[in-house]
Amino acid sequence: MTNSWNDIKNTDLVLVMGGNAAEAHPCGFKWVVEAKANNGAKLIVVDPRFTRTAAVADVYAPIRPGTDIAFLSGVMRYLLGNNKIQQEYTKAYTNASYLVKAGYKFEDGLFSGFDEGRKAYVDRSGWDYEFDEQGMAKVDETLQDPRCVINLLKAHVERYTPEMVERICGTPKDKFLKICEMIGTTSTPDRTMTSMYALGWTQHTTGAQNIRSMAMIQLLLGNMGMPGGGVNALRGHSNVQGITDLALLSTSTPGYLVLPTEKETTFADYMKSRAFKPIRPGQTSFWQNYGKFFVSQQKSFFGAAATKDNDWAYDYLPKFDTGYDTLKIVDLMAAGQMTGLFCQGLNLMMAAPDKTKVQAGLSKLKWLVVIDPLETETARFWENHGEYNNVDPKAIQTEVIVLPTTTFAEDEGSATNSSRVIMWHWKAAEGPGEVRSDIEIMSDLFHRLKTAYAKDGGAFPDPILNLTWNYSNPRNPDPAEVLKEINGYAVEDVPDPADPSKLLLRAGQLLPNFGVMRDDGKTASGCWIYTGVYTEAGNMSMRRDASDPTGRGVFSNWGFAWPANRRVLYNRASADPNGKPWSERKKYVWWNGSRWTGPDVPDYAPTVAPDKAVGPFIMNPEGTARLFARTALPDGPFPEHYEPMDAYIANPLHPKVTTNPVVRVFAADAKAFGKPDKFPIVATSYRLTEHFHYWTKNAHTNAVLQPELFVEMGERLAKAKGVKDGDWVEVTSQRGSIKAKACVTKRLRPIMVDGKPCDVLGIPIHYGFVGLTRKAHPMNVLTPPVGDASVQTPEYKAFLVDVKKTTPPAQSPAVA
Amino acid sequence: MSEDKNVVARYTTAARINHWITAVSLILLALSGMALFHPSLFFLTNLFGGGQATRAIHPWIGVVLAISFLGLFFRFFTLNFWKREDTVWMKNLGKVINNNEEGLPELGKYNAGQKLVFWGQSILILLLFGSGIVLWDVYFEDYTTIDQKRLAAVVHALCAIGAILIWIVHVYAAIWVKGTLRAMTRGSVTRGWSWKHHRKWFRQEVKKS
Amino acid sequence: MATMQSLDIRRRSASTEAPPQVRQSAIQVAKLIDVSKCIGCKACQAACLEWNDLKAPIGYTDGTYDNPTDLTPTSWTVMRFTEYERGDDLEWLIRKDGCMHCDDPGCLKACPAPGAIVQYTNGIVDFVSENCIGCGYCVKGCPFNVPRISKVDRKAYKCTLCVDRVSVGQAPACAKVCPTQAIYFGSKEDMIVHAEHRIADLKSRGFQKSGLYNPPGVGGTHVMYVLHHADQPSLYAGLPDDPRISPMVGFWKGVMKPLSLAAIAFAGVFGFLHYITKGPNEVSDTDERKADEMAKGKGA
Amino acid sequence: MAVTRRQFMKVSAAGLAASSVGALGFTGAGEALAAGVRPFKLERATETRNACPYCAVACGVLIYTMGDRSKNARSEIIHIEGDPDHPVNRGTLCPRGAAALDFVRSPNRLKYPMVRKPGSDKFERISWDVAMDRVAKLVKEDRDKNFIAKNRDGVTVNRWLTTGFFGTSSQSNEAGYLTYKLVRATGLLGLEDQARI
Repeated sequence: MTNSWNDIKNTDLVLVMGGNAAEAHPCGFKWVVEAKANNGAKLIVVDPRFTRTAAVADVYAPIRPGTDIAFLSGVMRYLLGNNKIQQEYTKAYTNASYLVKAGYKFEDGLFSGFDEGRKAYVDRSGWDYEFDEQGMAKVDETLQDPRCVINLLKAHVERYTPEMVERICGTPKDKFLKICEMIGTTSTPDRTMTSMYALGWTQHTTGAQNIRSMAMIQLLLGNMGMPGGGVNALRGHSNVQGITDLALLSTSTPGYLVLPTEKETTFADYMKSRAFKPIRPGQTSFWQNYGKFFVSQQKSFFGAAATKDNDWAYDYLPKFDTGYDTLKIVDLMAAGQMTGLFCQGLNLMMAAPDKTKVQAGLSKLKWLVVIDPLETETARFWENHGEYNNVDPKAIQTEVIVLPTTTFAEDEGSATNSSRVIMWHWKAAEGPGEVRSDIEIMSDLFHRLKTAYAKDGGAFPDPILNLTWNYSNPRNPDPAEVLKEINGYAVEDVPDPADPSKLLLRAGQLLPNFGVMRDDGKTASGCWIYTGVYTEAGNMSMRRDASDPTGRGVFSNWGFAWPANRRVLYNRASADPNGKPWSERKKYVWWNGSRWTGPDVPDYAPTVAPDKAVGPFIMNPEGTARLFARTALPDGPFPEHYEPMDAYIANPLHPKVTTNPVVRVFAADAKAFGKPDKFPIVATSYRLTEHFHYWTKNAHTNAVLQPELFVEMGERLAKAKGVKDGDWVEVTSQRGSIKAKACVTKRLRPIMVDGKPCDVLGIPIHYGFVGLTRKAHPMNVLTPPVGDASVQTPEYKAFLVDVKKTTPPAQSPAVA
Repeated sequence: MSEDKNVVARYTTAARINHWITAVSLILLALSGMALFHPSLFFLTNLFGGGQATRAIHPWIGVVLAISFLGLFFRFFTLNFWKREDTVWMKNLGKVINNNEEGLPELGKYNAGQKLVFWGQSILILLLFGSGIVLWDVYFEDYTTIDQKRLAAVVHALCAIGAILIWIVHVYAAIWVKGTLRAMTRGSVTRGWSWKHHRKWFRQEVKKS
Repeated sequence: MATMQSLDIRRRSASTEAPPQVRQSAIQVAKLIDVSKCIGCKACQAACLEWNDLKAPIGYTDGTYDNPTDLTPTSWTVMRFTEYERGDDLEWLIRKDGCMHCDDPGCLKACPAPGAIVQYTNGIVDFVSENCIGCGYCVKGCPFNVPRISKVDRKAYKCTLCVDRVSVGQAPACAKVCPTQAIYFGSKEDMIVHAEHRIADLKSRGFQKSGLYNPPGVGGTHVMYVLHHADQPSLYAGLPDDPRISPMVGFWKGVMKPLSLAAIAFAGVFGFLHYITKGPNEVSDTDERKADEMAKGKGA
Repeated sequence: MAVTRRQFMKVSAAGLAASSVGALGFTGAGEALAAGVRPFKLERATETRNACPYCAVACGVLIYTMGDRSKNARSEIIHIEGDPDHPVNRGTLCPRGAAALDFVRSPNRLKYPMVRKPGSDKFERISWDVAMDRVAKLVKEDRDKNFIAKNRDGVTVNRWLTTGFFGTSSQSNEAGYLTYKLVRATGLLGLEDQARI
């Protein structure tokens, strides 16, 4: 989230699209209801299903799954065509006026530089600005040049007329235009719209571009950095934000630093590609500090073993050739190229698409370690559960070791919520039986490995032998000590850069902020964006001051928000280029003549005057936000509508390039995709408010509230198939089939797509063959093993199926 | 006719047992029913082991009553068909109440009052049984709607009050008309009693012997 | 004054003695359920189950979102989902069902067990399980079809408005938990004022018939609804348009009770008076003689 | 019949004069006009501040435990409800959070380390020591065998691709950080969590 849960109450318009906030995040959604009740805000829901969010919406519009970019591009076309944009903001704070290289073009569904053989944009040199001799991007302040970003954008979205939107998305034109009009009202400086999305946007082969589309709309409307504005990802797990920050991701390291690739053979090479020189005069380009963050991190990991001489233990880090994301790991497993796997609180059998492939992959492992507080399908993948999991245990040679863990109530530590607020929780009781915390388990494994490598040697033992683990109780470290390490400390005395005769920090002192970090090994910090969470003043994540003096929903002394305790990102943009609030109503951060002030921590150098013309988007070398993404994403600098891989129709915009051309399809999955002749129904998966992923099927009350798998279908489809409420149906995709009970509803109406009615089927994800709920076929039997072109999030939200009436499943042996 | 020359046999042992089962059931039903009908009588539930037990036992006693009464019904219904003399008797009810039975027609085994008690109780017990089943949630909750149950409750209560009133008349008559009680305690009545109250029946009995 | 008394009682089922009336609760409490804010998430159901230590059985789906499908002895509140087509637009009306805590409670009126149902002076109607005899009369008395008799212990159960929480100054579990303030708890007076604001907001959004559901037929309720279509309560999964205690129950538990006892008493008194005034109907010696004659004459 | 009649008289009397009922000895200590409200179950429970384990709203919760944390009283979690001070949830919870107690006390909680041997159709309980020894052995075996120090071009890459690690997004930052440190130190690249699935 760029803004915070509490900030939503400041909004005038909420667009819930690509998510179902009321069901998935009811307690965060309360701030939408507050905005409606106390701020006169309106709520728009755009969703294939009439959801529980739609139940309290002012306007609901249906959309065919997987067509969000068409809808949002249509919105952009409307805003640009009807001058419903915040002109001054767009001009000053985005790259609207930047000139793009002549090499950039978009034709027949492809951007320039596409290599047909490698299915990639190999030559992306055209996706950039024109630069002058000083390396500064050229701009046209008059916005007249046809090569400036805003004009290229206008040309790009021109094709997305309301008629085209209706044809692709199935959204009735009048509904679409009404929504456009409502969105357009927030282009004035005194009104903001907030966007709330979740997996409905990410779980597509165009996932990242869906979100970009909304970011662009918010920039055009001037809603970024504003109270009640922003693009807000409603994240799924209690600490998925923290675990992302701390980089449990294939090619990342904590704080959004990136692991070296194998092409970056030396530390110098690595740093060269991270120079981040400003490309507009006077800009901050905050990533210039990359080296400080990286070196401090290496010091934190490897202590004294990371020295200037060994390039801060650069070689201790693995160098990647390609990303090893979930889909890739599963593919390697299924190809028999993996030996072992750890599943720590992640139920892979349910969570990864194409259950059959996951099952086959797990069966080919030599060993599997499951670390979890609950029984999972993953730990029991080898067990026969009748037709729900029809396997022969004797044929599966995988050794499975299960390690039971504590739950939230049984350990302490901090977690980071979707608003980036790091908050501490305390332990209430011991867990049952012999459960251990993840900290204790990882420490135990570390010590056993370290001992073994010290004793017997082995492959490259250095990083393991030199890994810092100097906690008071190394067998079960105190989380507070670990948080101190994440925050960072002075390794040795740090002199004051302003006056070298003075000391800025004594050795051992906790770092007060990331501004003091050094690239000379004098400071250590596990994750630079967390610096400030545990200072000499104490553990900031424990703060519980619930005061909000301005009533803006800024609880500055509750926990600690990264970065630098900032609650709304890019908040400098809430003031105009002269530092004055855009409007009194949306006053948030402003220049008081000598410094930036307001209820929040300014996302800006606090004393840099507005006349210095430093852009508000300080992380970018331009200082502005990007309507044109340059080369940041692999599938284009502007978003473009592509059909899901199970394509329901040929892309009306460019039938030769129907799907995202740069999607990665594994050789093994070449035949994994369905066609509408055989599978004429569009399916989407989703979560029910009564359940959390695959956990709460083990919780009695939640099992009571939604006891059994069902699929939702509209009345037209049900009639055609002779299905009534509660009948058993079989749903089949190219990947496999499941049985479920039917829920026939008015909330899923057929929509007119490309001139013909399209039925949509909805399938909740929560049910499996382990749990207190009724046994069910895991629905990921149906979903395609393909991911977003940018980040490989699986395409769970749009795929093709067929459905027919069937008999109940055979009763299976009762296990677990 | 009885061994004893001075008495007339009126009820067989089986009939008497049947009657007393019915009588005891009815009394227990009245007590338990009234306990649940009016708060000031709730204390009567103590006779049955408390409120829950009273609620649980009451319908079972009802079943006993229904079966038992069915026995009585088949035993006696032919004797209770309405006759012309019954109408005459009814017209002279005032005299009867005033202890003056002179000039009334000769009666068979039962007079009109007794017949009315018989048919009244027959109908009421049928209704009570039917409505009681509707109210017997333990087994029959799912078979009727709440509105049907409400109607059943009213019917049940009204019939029960009716049955109790008839029962009071029945009991009072037995107390008031001396010599009646022995018919149900000993099975026989005196010749004089028979002659006075059921002369036609007495005549038949005499003929039979 | 009882020492165990934690809340003062206004009415008590099947009682011939009136509870002490001098102390009055400072406030009449009420729960306001704003259907227009309800997202049907069932947090209230979960909180109710958790707080009240209820282990409802795990059922099956019947192809709707209603689960459990009805109120049960172990589910004191359920969400009822209705898909309503209003012109071209669809509305998903989601109503939290449960005890309405009527000011004139039909259950209490119908209950034959002394003290099994009580109404506290703050308006909460509660079932006191120890006194409950499981007769099911409360089911018949209730105009909203709320109480349920347990098959396990044959006792009646329903929402207590978390009287155990309210009595120590806490809000009911469902009200506290509700993520969107669709359930709001406080004094009835304040809830009515709050409802007026909500109704004004709904009218501004095109719901001209929105209004407060506080049915006068049962003396008003301590659980009230804000409805977008207050002119048609029955749209909301059969919420009664004009609930009142059934006239049958009114008759049964009203005039019938004293009249019946009077009739019985009258019968008794009449018999007694008849006996002492008219004396017994005895068989005279003459009768005996005539009978003997007849016997001898073999019915002559 | 006489008995019945007496009984009947009593009935009448009771109907006419209910207040004399007590004197007949049928009721106990009179009508208890104070209905005992169910005792507030948290009265002496210990309160601990925690956060809901589910979605990333991360609502504040209050966990109530039986036992006062004295040495000989094992704390048992008896109730969980929203933390009214928490700025985001202000005491509210969703149906998952409101039933978090049933997650903590789920009959499907794993309680002991277990192993399922190749080809077996069941889990067997093992000790932590045996389990962790085995895990460490398997890890070292595979890492030593398949660790890639240099790629085909002779560039130092120090990576290990034959074992994967799916971490959880539900652990604390501290646990996640230690997990990251250890896993990365082994050179493992197949490290993921729920963030992008």
